[in-house]
Amino acid sequence: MPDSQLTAAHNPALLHHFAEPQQQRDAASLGTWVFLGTEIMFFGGLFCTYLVYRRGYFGDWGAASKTLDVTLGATNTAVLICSSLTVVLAVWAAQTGRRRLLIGNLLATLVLGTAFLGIKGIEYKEKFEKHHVPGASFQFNNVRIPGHPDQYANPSHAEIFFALYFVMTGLHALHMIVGIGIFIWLTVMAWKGRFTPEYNTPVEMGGLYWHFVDIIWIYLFPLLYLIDRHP
Amino acid sequence: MSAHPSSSLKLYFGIWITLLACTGLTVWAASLDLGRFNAAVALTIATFKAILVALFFMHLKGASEKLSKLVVVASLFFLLILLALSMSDYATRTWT
Amino acid sequence: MSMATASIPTVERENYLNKHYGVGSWLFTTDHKRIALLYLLSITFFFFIGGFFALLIRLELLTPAGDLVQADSYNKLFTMHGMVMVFFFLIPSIPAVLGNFLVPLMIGAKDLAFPKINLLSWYLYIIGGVMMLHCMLTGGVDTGWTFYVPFSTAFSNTKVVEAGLAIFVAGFSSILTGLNFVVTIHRLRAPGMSWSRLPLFIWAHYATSIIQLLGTPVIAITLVLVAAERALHLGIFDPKLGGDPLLFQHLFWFYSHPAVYIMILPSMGIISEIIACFSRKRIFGYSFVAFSSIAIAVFGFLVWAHHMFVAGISVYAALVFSLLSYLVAVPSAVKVFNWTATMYKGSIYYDAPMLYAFGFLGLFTVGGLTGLFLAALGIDVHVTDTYFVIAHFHYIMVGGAVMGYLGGMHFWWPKISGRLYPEGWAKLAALIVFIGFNLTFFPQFILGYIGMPRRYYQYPPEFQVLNVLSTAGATILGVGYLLPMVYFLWSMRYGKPAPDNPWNAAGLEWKTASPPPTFNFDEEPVVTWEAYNYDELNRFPVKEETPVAR
Amino acid sequence: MFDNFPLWPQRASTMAGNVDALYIFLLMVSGLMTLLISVCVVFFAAKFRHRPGVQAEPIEGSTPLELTWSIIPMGVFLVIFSWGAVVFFQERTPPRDATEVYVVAKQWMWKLEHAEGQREINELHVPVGRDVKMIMTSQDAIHSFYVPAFRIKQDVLPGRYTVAWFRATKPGTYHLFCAEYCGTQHSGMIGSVVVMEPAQYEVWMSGGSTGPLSASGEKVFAELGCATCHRPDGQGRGPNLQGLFGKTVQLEDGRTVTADENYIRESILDPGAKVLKGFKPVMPTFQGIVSEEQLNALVAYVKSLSSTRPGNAMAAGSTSPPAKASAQRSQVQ
Ligand code: HEA
Ligand code: HEA
Ligand code: HEC
Ligand code: CUA
Ligand SMILES: [Cu+2]
Repeated sequence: MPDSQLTAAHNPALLHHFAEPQQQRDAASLGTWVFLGTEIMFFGGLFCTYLVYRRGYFGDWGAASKTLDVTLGATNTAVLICSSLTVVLAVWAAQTGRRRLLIGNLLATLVLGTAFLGIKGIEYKEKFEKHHVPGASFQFNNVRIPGHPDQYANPSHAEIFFALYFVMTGLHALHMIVGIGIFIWLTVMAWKGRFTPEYNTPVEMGGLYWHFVDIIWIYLFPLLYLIDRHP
Repeated sequence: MSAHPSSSLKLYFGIWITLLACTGLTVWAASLDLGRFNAAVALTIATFKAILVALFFMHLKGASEKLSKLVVVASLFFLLILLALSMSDYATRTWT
Repeated sequence: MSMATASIPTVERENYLNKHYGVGSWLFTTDHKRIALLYLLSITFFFFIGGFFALLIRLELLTPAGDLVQADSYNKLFTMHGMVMVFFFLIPSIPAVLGNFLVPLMIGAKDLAFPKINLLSWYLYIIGGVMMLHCMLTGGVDTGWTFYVPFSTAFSNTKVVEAGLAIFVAGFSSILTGLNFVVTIHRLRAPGMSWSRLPLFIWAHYATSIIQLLGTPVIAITLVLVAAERALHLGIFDPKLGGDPLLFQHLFWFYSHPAVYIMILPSMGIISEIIACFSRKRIFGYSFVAFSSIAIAVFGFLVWAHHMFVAGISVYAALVFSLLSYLVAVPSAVKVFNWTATMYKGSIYYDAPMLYAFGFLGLFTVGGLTGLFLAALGIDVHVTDTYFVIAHFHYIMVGGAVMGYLGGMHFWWPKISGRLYPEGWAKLAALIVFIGFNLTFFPQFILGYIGMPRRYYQYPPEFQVLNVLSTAGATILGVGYLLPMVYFLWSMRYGKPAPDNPWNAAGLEWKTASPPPTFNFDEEPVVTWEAYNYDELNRFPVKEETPVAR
Repeated sequence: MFDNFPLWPQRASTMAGNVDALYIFLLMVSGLMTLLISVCVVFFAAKFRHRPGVQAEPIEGSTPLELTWSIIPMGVFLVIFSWGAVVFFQERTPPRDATEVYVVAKQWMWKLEHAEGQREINELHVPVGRDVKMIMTSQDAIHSFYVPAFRIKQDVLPGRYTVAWFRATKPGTYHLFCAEYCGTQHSGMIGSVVVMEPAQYEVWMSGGSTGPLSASGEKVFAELGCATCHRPDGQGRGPNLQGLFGKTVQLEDGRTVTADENYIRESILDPGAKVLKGFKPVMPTFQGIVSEEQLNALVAYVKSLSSTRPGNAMAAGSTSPPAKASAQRSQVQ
């Protein structure tokens, strides 16, 4: 990369086209936020789809939602919240130059992220076993609509719910996997001692991304699991 | 945005506890029959949690630049356009 | 006005073109100017592919019977013509080529904020493009560029998934370009380059980036849903399950209407630069022109369902979207009037870029005004999905956006290549394009109003005369487009070396060498003047050492 | 002279004039604007062309001017919008007593069935001067029913009904196009609308009918066992369907809906979606059991049960044909 050679004068991380480190940090921060903005719209298309059908097929969706395991869902929410804490601690550690604390928290985040995916995997497996995966083998007969004990959910509408369930949680999981990739890289960098109180933008930006994915889940959880829970 | 005072540690743990509590709260609230308010309650709690994460964990609160806030607000605004104008069709249709 | 010979030192200065040699120095470059050239090559390639499809379409339509190609092939032709032209030519064209090249130069930056992401976005474009080519070569796709479900998910037996994913990937290229521009414009302006001093080209690109950033993700996810539905039978839009095909259309147009402003806004930016320069005046009502760009970008998100008036949306929604469509036309009107007013009491030169700008003014106006026809509910019912719509958008996209693009290419060619193009040929080409264009697309307005539906490969005989005219025009137009390609290539070798500021134009990009050095400016510029300070430039016209092109 | 080179579409419905009027208005407005702008451009370009020694005059801009040319166009736009909306409302509001034609679109043909029972493919015969309402649905992809001479177009969707209407004013044969891209033979999915003098039309009408559509609907109604639950005396498990069509009905969940064609269709295919107040959701779904044609017949039959609608009463073969139709009939006899 001939053109973007680091001008290794005073700060090895300062790229040539920035005048000063602050400008570079601000650019990275703005870039990350703007990227998260596009992510909002990316999931926004799904939220719009969700809204349209939930409005149209509330009862059927309530029935379908009720088959999801709310304990696993809530556990996963808690797992993600904990990971958000470890992430923010990691950022704090990086900013205050505590290398071991940084590495510890990055590793904890990785563990929690993996745990989330594991639990998600269990849920997916259950869906396969119950034939709740949209497609030819989909079955959702004789499931009663919550609050209307004499009425059965329309399997077709429930199928749309599960389709959206898989797309939404699947895309979220994909974001988690990407996040884990980022955090592995951050851990390696932290291990090598690359981050200092002066230079820790990658940790901060990785953290922003992770929190964002967390926020998406904070919405997915009630939207998917808690549509019509009450007895 | 260099060294934070260690008081921010306390803040982080406080937010963390609140978030966990809210998760419990939303599960519990879902078990009540609030009619059409179930959705409203669930979304309000979710939004509250999201705001906590954004303000404190993502440091939107103390952000040196207003710009990050503007980006978030703008994105949400356009999301709102998507939802609201789509609904202007669905809510006024005579079918489904 | 003929170009005067420029006295130029025989030893070439070091610049971004000759600093490094070899394929690797291009494929791994992070220099925005080189990436712009990579884009230039690739989008030109796709333009001619798309143009080739267009010629086949026009040839088929020469006669009423479907004789040249099969029905299925014709359907693939217009589909791939639309997809290639929209996603692989026009959307990246101006932002990724001229924007990439000029945004840092115009604001006095050394590069875009994220040079590696800039390169990545070119690679994404290429990956998407290769997928699209592969899709076309191995069977193609026949859904129309609009991918309407349930045809695309359940009935088409062509490569819908691959085409969708190709556009998905190219979409991310577009998002990353927009992201780079936004951050660059916010963070890397040279000292003194305040927002009110930004060239209108920059404002236009800023507005474009907003759309790219907030619209493109929605089409991306929508195409994912279509692909998933087709491949995995998810059934999200499937009417058999109670899914709503109109939901797809809502999501599709939520992006694709604003996307038409991705295509026109950068072109409007170019026109602002050209008209100011060749009228030797500050643009009339700078701030109105600047803010109208932002207004178009924002209001552009409010009108999408005007593509769905007869699709089955509710009458009330139709009313709302019709009304909002008129709202977005106001800032466009403001721009047209301001450009015209800029010429008033100017000192107007008729160089090739200005000829293209004249063309733009006329054709965009006609295209935009016919947009008003379409936004009028009562008329749209009759003319939607007819050639009237085809004519409307070609007037804007070809007559407007492509004209602007060509104008910009001529205007900045000396800066990009360091060479002057042959002015006489350029004027001739502009004339041919203008004539060919109108001959091709004007008859289509009439065709549309008398009722010829679009996407027809055979048609009732009474439509033939107008179709013949249109086909004739398309061949002329094709020549008009081939010409610049030939003389641009020619000029790279034989063209006269360009001075730094051949037009005596305002703007930071003209203050550095032609072609610019790798880091754009030998010393960091400090801006102490307002944008379009032509009255100052006119007072000290042309220095001896830097003769003007004309 | 313009047979092979028409510049204006034929005008054969009451709607055509309205659309053309607005179109001409728009042509004038935009012609004027184009003229204004091109005259300005050409005039400025000529008058202010560069002359040695003459310099451009620096002009900043002018807020009053900007406001003028934002507000005046906005006003013009509002006029266009309102006019367009009025025409659109006419296009979208079928008269109450229109004759009904059920349209089923499929790749790549139009199947049309008159309420009186005549079936046609890719051809629609209608008399001059009568309101005709088309109730349309698709068996596969989206199609669009387009008759340029009538200036009407409406997409035809799978899974629901859409509606279009016209009143023909001039006898003749007019193009019927499919205007929404629907696959290979999209451009072959064409047909014609034959507009006839009422007398001729009656002659045409008298042949080839298998009985009114609602009568075949009645048969289906009996065959599928609908009648066991929906009994005219209201004693069945389901509601009495007499007089249902067009009424506002109360649903179990508190909503109210108007019982239009789409409602009846949905009630048959997805009875659970909108449960009538006071009833148990016991009605089985007939999705996959009834064909589109049977469904249309059922809908026509249920509609015919509401006596407030003369058009349908006639379709059902009842004793009160609409005045217009009987007048035409007596001409023939
Ligand atoms: C660059 C591309 C571009 C641009 C800028 C526009 C701009 C506009 N478009 Fe266009 N449009 C397309 C590309 C574009 N469009 C495409 C590709 C399609 C078809 C897609 C498909 O189906 O395949 C389409 C289709 C389309 C439709 C749907 C047609 C249909 O399928 O039924 C409509 C309907 O409202 C519409 C309206 C408008 C309007 C109101 C504007 C306005 O923004 C125009 C504003 C400009 C002006 C109005 C001119 C300047 C103004 C003046 C000179 C003021 C003076 C005027 C008066 C006082 C009257 N367009
Ligand atoms: C940026 C967008 C863009 C551009 C530039 C163009 C350019 C042209 N388009 Fe475009 N067109 C669309 C976007 C565009 N189009 C879209 C979105 C659709 C809708 C698709 C759909 O319905 O899904 C469409 C549909 C469309 C149709 C309607 C098809 C139908 O509905 O059945 C027609 C018909 O005339 C047409 C014609 C043309 C012509 C003649 C050009 C000319 O301007 C092209 C001129 C260029 C050339 C002629 C190239 C010259 C090159 C050579 C001569 C070299 C030969 C090539 C090789 C050796 C490789 N286009
Ligand atoms: C097992 C009994 C049963 C059968 C068989 C049955 N229905 Fe129903 N139908 C009901 C009940 C109960 C309701 C009211 C509850 C509801 O809306 O689901 C109903 C509602 C309806 C409605 C809406 C009525 C209103 O007033 O809103 C229509 C229309 C209808 N049925 C038509 C049919 C047709 C056509 C058939 C045959 C193809 C049929 N039904 C067969 C029991 C039945
Ligand atoms: Cu049916 Cu096109
Ligand atoms: Cu549009």
